[in-house]
Amino acid sequence: MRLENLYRQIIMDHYKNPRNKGLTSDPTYQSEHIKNPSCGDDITIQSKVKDGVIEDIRHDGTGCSICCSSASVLSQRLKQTTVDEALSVITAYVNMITNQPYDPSIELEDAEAYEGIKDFPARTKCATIAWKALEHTLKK
Amino acid sequence: MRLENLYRQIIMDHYKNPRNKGLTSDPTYQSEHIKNPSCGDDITIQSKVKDGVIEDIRHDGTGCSICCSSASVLSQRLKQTTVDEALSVITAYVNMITNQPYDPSIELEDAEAYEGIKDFPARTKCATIAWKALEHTLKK
Amino acid sequence: MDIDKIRQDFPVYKKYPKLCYLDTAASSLTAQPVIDAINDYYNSYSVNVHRGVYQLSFELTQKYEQARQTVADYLNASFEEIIFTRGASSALNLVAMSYGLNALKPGDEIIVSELEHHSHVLPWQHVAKKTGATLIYVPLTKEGRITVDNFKAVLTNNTKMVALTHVSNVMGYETPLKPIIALTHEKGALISVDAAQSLPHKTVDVKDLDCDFLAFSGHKMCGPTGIGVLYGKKHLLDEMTPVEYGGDMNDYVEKHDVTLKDIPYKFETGTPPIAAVLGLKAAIDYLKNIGETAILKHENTLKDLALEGLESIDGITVYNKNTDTGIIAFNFDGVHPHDAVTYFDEDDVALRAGHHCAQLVMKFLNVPATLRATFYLYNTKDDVAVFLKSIKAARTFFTEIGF
Amino acid sequence: MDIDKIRQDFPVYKKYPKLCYLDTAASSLTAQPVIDAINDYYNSYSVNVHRGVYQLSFELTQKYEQARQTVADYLNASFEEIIFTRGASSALNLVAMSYGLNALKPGDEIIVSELEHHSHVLPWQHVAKKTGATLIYVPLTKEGRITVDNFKAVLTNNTKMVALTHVSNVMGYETPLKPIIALTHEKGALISVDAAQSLPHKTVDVKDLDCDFLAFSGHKMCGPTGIGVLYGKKHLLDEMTPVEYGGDMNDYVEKHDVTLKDIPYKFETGTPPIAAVLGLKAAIDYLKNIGETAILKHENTLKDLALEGLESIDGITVYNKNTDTGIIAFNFDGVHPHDAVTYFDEDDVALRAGHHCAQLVMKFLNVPATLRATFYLYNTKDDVAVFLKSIKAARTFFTEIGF
Ligand SMILES: Cc1ncc(COP(=O)(O)O)c(C=O)c1O
Ligand SMILES: Cc1ncc(COP(=O)(O)O)c(C=O)c1O
Repeated sequence: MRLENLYRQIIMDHYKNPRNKGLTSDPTYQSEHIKNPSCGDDITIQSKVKDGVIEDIRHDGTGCSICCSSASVLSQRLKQTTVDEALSVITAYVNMITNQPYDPSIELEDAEAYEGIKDFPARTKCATIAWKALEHTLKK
Repeated sequence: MRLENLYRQIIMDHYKNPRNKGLTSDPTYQSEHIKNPSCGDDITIQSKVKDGVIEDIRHDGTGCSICCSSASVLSQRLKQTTVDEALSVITAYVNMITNQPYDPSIELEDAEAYEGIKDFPARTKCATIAWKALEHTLKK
Repeated sequence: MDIDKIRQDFPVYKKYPKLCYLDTAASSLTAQPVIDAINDYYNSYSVNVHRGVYQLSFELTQKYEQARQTVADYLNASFEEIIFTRGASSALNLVAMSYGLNALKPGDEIIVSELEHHSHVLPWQHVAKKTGATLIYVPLTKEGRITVDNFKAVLTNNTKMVALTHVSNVMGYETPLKPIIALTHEKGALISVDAAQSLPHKTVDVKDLDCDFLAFSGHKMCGPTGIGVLYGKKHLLDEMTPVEYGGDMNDYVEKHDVTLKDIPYKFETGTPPIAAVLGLKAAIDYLKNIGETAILKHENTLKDLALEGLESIDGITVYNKNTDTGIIAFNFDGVHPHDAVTYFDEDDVALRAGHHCAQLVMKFLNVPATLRATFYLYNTKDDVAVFLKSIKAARTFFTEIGF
Repeated sequence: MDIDKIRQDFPVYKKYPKLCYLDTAASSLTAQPVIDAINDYYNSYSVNVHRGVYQLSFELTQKYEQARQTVADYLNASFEEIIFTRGASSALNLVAMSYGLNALKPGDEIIVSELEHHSHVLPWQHVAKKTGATLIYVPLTKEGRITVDNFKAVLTNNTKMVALTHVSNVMGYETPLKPIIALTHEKGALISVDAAQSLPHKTVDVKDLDCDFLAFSGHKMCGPTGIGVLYGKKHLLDEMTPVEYGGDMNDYVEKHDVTLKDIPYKFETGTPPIAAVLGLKAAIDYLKNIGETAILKHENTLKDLALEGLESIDGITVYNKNTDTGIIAFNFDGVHPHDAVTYFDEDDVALRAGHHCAQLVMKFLNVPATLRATFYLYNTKDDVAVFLKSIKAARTFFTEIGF
């Protein structure tokens, strides 16, 4: 059953026990609100960058398991990394998901669990939406 | 050549020497302005009915030979007829043109020359537009 | 009704014999005679209408206008009351933008419902904002229905416009339009009916219903994409102004003035979607030939079977147990519909997950989105079995992996 | 360019091998790959886009959006600058009704020309009436052309909008747009370009041209009916409001409020003409593959031959001897074009007689209507010979019977 490749345990764990969940009103955070209402996804990603390092990432919202869990995984993986490293991790992750070549030396950690998505192109968006939102914030 | 059946001599004669042409401003006439601008047809038919008899018919405008000549033929044929007779002549004429059964005992006179139109359905409108306009006036 | 034979008319099944297609409320599959009509246009004509006086264009223009007559006959309307549009959305907008924006003023009330598709509520929301009229929602029953009594509760002497769906695209409920229309007219108000989800399943007699405007789309009734219809009462259309100006909708053009053609042409500028119009005619002929009473009966049989099956599975919520048509809206408890739908896709069961362009219904149900299955003339009892089997297995799967 | 091979791509010639089709300016014949793309949609998909998350709908949505990218690439525009409409008329109206009605005010000037198709002059006539802006016509040269100098004569500090055709559908003249657009922008005004008659014959680079808006139709470039395109500069489209509201153009819908999607989607409510969009992509690929420089060269060779032939026949007036494209407008002296065209029809020569939705051109020429012949990529030297033979015989016939 291909679906077992999709809903890996790590994903379910992040879905059920999301890390770094809940938004802050601290104005030193940048917020990115994600619109994908046709899927019922409604997610906000907050990030705080200081001296080129992402000090904190927060997220909240509703959506499918892939969308919500990937926001949690993202927050875990990219917290405390430099902006440059974060951008290269994001690129590697998005390429993995969309079945394109990516640098295997980049440590994706828990995010590797999403590799199975490449066989479900209709769900690519769910798995990348949070990551692209953060990328957008970081590139601003 | 089928076209010789279309442009019969009678038709050309009415086209070149239209009868009853030119409009009047006499308010006892009813006017019907015909719009078929996509063909460049622009014709007005005026009629004066008294005691159930069409006393006069006038016409003017621009258009193709079929359209202009048939206004002239109409004016000639239906002037001085009763409204009832006119209506049955119009029906017979329109049926002839559109290849439908019609009462052969009805005298169409010069209007018979338009029989050839039945093989040119794209020109039906040209041949009937003046007649239908008068019919519309008479039925008001 | 011979379903096996009917399925042969839908070429998508030839390509995907295992497909269990339950997304008809979004778009129906297209019937072969419709595809044939489209091909006939491109292979044997592929010229323009109205403009040529050569034989090919003349013949085509006749066919094209016969299609309009077919639509008129189907609705029991007159030829000139049928306006071809890009789709139901465009047709519903035409009423709002041409009639609504010009006729309404502050203090006037527009009645709509939370059951409306976005394409029937947003145009009137816009009209309300622009004109200062007030948008008023019929209170729905607990079940989510529009009733005559609830309609009466919001109908006032200020009501000038009513915009209601005939059949809801999420709940499948049929609105009791006939008494509602009578009440609307007693107040001197007009009604716009969204028939996008009713006409595929049942005939509508606009004279009998006495609606003022009615809209639908070809692609939901075995027909082509890119074509919709607005029916409007002649005397109303006569008074309305076009929303688009251009070729083919005018008589005389001067530098600073124009005289318009009569209806329906004054609302149809530019080259029409000729192929789609001919395809729509073929779709109507196709449905008429099968018989819409039989279609609705068939759908309802399948839907009842499906509902029965769903009831015996734990952890599923059905939102419209009393649906009047082949539409079932439901969710897996604790599973986002987007997750669920991927499971069905693996089983070649094509379902819809989302808000179905009806976010007010989602808010009413208090869910972010739902699953939706629609049963239509080409579905079989096998489809119901496949659907239920997939649902059961999915339910087990999601429970097991910890949802 | 192998014309014999090209003609094989147009199935209408299979049905009517003798057809001499010279009415392309009204609608081109449809190319086989376009018909194939349409059939592929109905036979292998026939579902909706954007809305499904099952595989079939997902795949289709990708194809559909790739078609938008193809259009964008063709024009050298960006993806989000391409809006699909019902046709060129609808696209040109979108500019007038969304931008024009909202941006213009009394005292503002709109420059148009008598060469415009009704679909490009009437929307602005309407805007002028509604907003109190003034509609100003570029004076044409004796030959009927728009020149840079004549344009300068009407350009003022009050000019806010310019609406001009790229190629006239009657005279075949190409407007010198590049300098006109530069001048327009110097005044801070915007320009809407009607490319319905240019894109079938030549590529347009919207960045290089620097036009603000540009519209065209599929059915004039070997593509399907029911599809047109509006290109608009991103920052302009971003600021503009939709003319239709409904499904698929919004993010969040509340009872009394809505947030809109970004461009292009905010202008595209409802189920799009999916089959026609896919057909349009196929048409563009088809033309690209043949090469538009070759197409225009071929047309002009045939047109030159035809003009040469016409010159040797007495009693014929050609109105655009210096036409820049394959379009020839002419009349038989003393014979109404409607009479003449029936003659050609008997010879299977499909010509147009009428005002071609350009009554202001007819007024300029001081005729009620004209004949029009268009030469396009599928026409041959044989077509020119058949055309000229028919013209000669017709001229003799009409003279003999006394016209
Ligand atoms: C009830 C209802 N109204 C209107 C529409 C809009 O139809 P279309 O998308 O064809 O414009 C739909 C379809 O999505 C619908 O279900
Ligand atoms: C120059 C020009 N503009 C606009 C149009 C309108 O195109 P459509 O009829 O496809 O809307 C046409 C075609 O008739 C045209 O020739």
